[in-house]
Amino acid sequence: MQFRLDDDQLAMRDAVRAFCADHFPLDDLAAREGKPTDAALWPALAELGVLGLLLDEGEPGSEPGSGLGLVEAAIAFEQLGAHLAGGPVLWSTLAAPFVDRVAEGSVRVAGVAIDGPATGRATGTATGPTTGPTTGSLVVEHGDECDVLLVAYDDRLDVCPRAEVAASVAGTPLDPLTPVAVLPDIPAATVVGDAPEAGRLRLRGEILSAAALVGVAQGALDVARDYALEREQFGVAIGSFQAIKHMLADMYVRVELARAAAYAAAAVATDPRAGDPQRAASAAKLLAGEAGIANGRAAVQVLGGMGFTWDMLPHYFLKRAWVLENQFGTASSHAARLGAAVGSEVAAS
Amino acid sequence: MQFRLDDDQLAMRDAVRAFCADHFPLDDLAAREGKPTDAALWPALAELGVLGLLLDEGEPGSEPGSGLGLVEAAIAFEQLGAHLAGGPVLWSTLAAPFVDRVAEGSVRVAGVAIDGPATGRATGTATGPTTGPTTGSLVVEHGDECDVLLVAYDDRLDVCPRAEVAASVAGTPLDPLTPVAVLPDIPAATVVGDAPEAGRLRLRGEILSAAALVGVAQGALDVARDYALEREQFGVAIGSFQAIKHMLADMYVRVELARAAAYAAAAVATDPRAGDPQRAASAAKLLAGEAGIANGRAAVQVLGGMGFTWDMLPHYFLKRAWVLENQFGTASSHAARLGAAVGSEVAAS
Amino acid sequence: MDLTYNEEDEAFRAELRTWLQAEVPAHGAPPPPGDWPARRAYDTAWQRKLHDAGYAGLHWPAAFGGRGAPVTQQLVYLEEYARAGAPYISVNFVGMMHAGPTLIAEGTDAQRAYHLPRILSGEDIWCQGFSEPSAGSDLASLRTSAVRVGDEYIVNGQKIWSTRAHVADYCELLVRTDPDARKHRGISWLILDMRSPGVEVRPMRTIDGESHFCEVFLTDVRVPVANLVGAENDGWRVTNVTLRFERGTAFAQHIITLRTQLRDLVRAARLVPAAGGGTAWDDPALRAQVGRLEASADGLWRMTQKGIAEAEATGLPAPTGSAVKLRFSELSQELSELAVRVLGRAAVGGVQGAGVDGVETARAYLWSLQYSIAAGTSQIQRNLIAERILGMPRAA
Amino acid sequence: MDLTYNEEDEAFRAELRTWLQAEVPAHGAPPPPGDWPARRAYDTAWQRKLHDAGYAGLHWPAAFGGRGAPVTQQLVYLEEYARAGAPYISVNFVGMMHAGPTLIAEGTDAQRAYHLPRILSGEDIWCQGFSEPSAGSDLASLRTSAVRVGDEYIVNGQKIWSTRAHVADYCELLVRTDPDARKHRGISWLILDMRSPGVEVRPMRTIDGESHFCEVFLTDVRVPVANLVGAENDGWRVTNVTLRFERGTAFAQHIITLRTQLRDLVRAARLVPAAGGGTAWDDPALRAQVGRLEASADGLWRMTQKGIAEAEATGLPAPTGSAVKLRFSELSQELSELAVRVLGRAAVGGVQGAGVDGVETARAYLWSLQYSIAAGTSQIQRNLIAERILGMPRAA
Repeated sequence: MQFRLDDDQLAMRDAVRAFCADHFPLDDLAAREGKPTDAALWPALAELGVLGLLLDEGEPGSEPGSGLGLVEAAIAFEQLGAHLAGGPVLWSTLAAPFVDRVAEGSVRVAGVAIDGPATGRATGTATGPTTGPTTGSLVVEHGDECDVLLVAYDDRLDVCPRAEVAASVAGTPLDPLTPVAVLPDIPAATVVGDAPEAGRLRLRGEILSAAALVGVAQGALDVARDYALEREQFGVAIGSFQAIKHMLADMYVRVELARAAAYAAAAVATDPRAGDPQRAASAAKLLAGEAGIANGRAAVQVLGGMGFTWDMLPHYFLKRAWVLENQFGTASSHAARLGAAVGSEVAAS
Repeated sequence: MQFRLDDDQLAMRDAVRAFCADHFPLDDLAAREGKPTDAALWPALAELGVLGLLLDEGEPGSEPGSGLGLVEAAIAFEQLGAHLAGGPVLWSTLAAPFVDRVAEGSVRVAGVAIDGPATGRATGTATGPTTGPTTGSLVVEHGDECDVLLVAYDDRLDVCPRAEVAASVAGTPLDPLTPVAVLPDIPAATVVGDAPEAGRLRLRGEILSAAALVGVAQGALDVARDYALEREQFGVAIGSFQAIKHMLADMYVRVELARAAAYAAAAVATDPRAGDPQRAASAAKLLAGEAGIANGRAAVQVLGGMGFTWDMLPHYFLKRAWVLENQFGTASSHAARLGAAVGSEVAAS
Repeated sequence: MDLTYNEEDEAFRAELRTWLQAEVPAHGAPPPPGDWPARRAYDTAWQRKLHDAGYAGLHWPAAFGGRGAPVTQQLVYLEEYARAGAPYISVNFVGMMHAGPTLIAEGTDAQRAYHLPRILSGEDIWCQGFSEPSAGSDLASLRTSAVRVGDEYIVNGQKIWSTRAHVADYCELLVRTDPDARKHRGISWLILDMRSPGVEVRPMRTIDGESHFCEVFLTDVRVPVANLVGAENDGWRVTNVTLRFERGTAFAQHIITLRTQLRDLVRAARLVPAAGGGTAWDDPALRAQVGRLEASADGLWRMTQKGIAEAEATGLPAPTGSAVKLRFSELSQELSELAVRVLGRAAVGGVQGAGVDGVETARAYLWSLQYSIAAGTSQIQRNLIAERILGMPRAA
Repeated sequence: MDLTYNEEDEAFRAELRTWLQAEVPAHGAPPPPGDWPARRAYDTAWQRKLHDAGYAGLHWPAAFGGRGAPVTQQLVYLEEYARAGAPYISVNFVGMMHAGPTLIAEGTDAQRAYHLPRILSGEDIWCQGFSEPSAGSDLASLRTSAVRVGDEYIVNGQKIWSTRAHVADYCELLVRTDPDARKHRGISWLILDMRSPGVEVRPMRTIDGESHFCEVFLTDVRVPVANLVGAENDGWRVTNVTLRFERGTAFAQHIITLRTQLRDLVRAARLVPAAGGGTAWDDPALRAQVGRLEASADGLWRMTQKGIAEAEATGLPAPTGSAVKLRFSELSQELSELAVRVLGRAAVGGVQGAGVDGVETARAYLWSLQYSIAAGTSQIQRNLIAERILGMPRAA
């Protein structure tokens, strides 16, 4: 058993961190608002090795990838989360094993998961207005800055070129750094993955969105901590006050708990002898979602009035946390899944 | 509209408070543990006027009572709660309109509410092991220190003399000041109230148990506050620390919220033009239950190690709060009732 | 104890309801967010209508142009106002709720005679100039200076969090008139004409993307000494009149709004499809959570009624003001976060339609975050409760 | 990163599991609560069996009689121990987890040679003499005095919260040896023989009705200077070796127990009838809450694995110890409160039977309340995290 990152992994973390500091600096977020990611970024991301991390090296017909795997991807997405990186990087990375030329950065993939089976839905034709998640519209993050759209059902993966997807209507996304497309219906598509592959993609999506949320939660903590040391009220740094200390301490506990769970989930998914991948992923996503939102929220509060302004960082972290919370299962849905699993375990014992 | 207590009510509050300080002193709780209340207390309680508060004066065939009503009863039970008063006072007060000689203190009534209709249950014969609340046994607070047992179904009130009830088995009650009897089955009984009367008794029980919980929550706050002013650590009173201040402040908010709701519920039940009695009672019981338990809990924490000892007061408040929380509907059941009511209101609008 | 309204109150209710039923729809829809001149016009026109109909300043004494209505009618007013969906008090808030009452309590006859009618009729809009960049929770450390020269003060400094200052005519301005005095002393309360030379207003963008608040820069601004409210260097006391007022009855309308918001949430939940079929409202956990929120909202409303009744009897705001503010803030945030969770991707994506409004749900959530910060953070409120009500020592 | 166990670990697991399967049932049921002599006999006999089988002091270095097992085998041990329902470490806790490791780190050869084998074999039971009535969270303000006279210290004072002192042979005792030194200086760490004249032990009754803890009164107690651990006046540092140890791995077993407790709750919920028919487990809100608790317990277990791995690599306890302790306390309290709610009147009335144990459920709830108090309150833990890990200034 080895829970610590090894030297290669630490090197990779540092490389991704440096890349993010370069391409996604936190001191100029306003410039990134509402804009698609620079297309030139994609070859750089490919070179960094992020996009190909989930390719199983040597698998027949697969594209060349770094072959490092899920733990390394978690490392990368934690950093991308902490820097509020833009663009459909997560779905592209998840899609790389199924869609040509993604790992090399030539094709960008946006995606959406639809709960339930695809069974009964036609392929190759648009299936009409979705009855899915909420209001009869399909919200796709980065849906207007991709080349291919991937739809992940419980039992199937569909893709279609973005050009063939119906025009999106304007959404007003919560997160100014995550543009969304709102599609009137589920597009016509080609099947690229079967049920086990869909399950695997969704599991990886849960783990990597959890990792990104860990980064978001850590980023919010960092901002709050820095401010608490700097800002004075009543003649002392506000970090001297117990109420502020305790908020920060709770932020720390949340992020450490979520981080341990997220990396464990990545390791377990890589080798199921270490645990149940589904349960580990649910625990990670649930804890990371809570950490991201609660820490974003706490950062706003620690910064007080300044935390309520657009110019300061907390709201960006909070908003990104909500975006990730609503991908790959909410805390509620994972709680239900875990509760059912414990119930089955008890019933069987 | 008049939300404040009038002079008569304030006088009554002071009288009950003085009575409690006399008969239920908080500085000698250990002497009361596990013991039935002194029988001599009952004529005194009758004289104080508590037992007869719910008699509707002038109602044909009713016994003489003070006729003050539900708000006054709430005032009395808040004080009884704050002093952790013993004995089946609540059920006796609730039963007085239905059972002879209760208001004059000659007959003590213990009681239990069983959710669901009595329909289909025989009267006048024991109905066998109850399938009710939890484990096939009927837990009755003060069941071994009463003359009469009252069972309140949703649609009927049954009573039977205690002597005719099957022997109880030993329970180990959470609250050392509230002895319980555990009955193997629901006893044979005589009907003394119909569905509207059962509904009224239960509504009053919700409101008065809420009032008692307000007293418990206030008592816990008082103990914690006194300790915070007195106990020193790091050279200052622990009440100087923000963490302690904030716990106390939250205790205060909870008790004030619950108190306003409890008195409003009593007033609304007295005159339904001021609101929906059921909803007001549910809100009161829910908030008071939360306040009682959370404040008992917080008092333990504020007192730290000392709060964990039997010798200090916090645990008595916490345990009494749990007893009351489990009478006349838990917070969960009232939350469900209120949620359903809001849902119906919206559906109808 | 009697929580019913008397006949006179019910008559007032009937009359007001009839009036609102006609006037609210006639006033039309509010302008789009961000168009502050239009907002001002919309709000002041509505205030004018209230004024002409005799409903402005219900709680102000009749001697100062208000209606001097009993406290019960103020509650009836708020209830009916919410039921009718009448326009939020908005730009008239500071004038009606802070500045006006402060002038009534502490102003000179001349100040009252000039300003009170103009506030009541919606002619003048007021803003607040209290907080400064380095004086937030620690308001008494404010540094904006006012130096008396003849019959004028020369004011220099910077204010922040001035709500709707970009459309205000006057500002209730706190300044330091004695730089040598200890913090709470040496502060004065001035009426600032926002059109004075040297006043520069810069809107601040907040996390909901809007600009309710402004920074106000003051450079050699001349304020007549006649605009001093209360005695020189006694502004802290004058301010506390306002603050106490703010923490008392001011949340009544918010609490009523909370109940409306909770019902909107239920309405949306009944439309949002659930993963396993049916709608979100079929989830017993959601229903129970709505029940809990309803109970707290109900309790808060009862606390407000009780607090107002106590204020009526004693002439002072009830001490429970901080408690109401604190619990309201939490509740508002719990509720609006729950709404975001119920709407899920529709809220995150800002989707509108089919009876569900993701944009408004997200906006209400973000807006709610300021309740635990503005007008004394929740941390400060807890300190106040512990120290002023429970008697804990001041500092550690 | 690889969270699987290697072949050697799995072989250890198989061997241990076989041993436990035979020995745990053979050891019989524990004595009834409150019978402390019987408890001591039961626990020490079990410790003797562990010792004879080579399972005592798995984490102690082989040089000091332990097994010196790799950290992975310690986790395997805890997992299998919980699975087998083996006796809680109980009276052996302080010796095995605090005093022994402290002597290994700081004791003299003679101290180690005498005490370590006796701790390992269950021959001697230790208790802790740290807290005092006026030195709880502020431990460094302790006042129990030790005055050196020749080759003895004369000790006077009072200790509190000494777990199981009524059955202990030795006590790890903190005393003030320099009354003039500043708080943290001037403290020494002594080995106290509990049979020394002048030692009086009084059990304390706690809110669960039991007496795990004692007060210890010390009147002119003579302790040989040879029993000093570490240098004179250097006891605070020696103590912190123990405290850090306590806040690191010590919660591993608690967390495993938490998972067992959660499953017991589910088992009970499947038996408790619900008001509307069916059982409590049919309530989706309860299932979701169980799911949330499971996630947190899982996360805590992963944090523990991670912390142990870091300690293994660096030789120092991981800094996340306070975080584990804090979250564990909350979680344990949430879980045991939920259990009381699920059992409802059966828990309040203390009803046992039909697979549901109201007495044990209530007892576990009350016991859980000490987790946020003992060994540093949750408030103190948060201060520590903010100051030591996040670098906040020490005081306001």
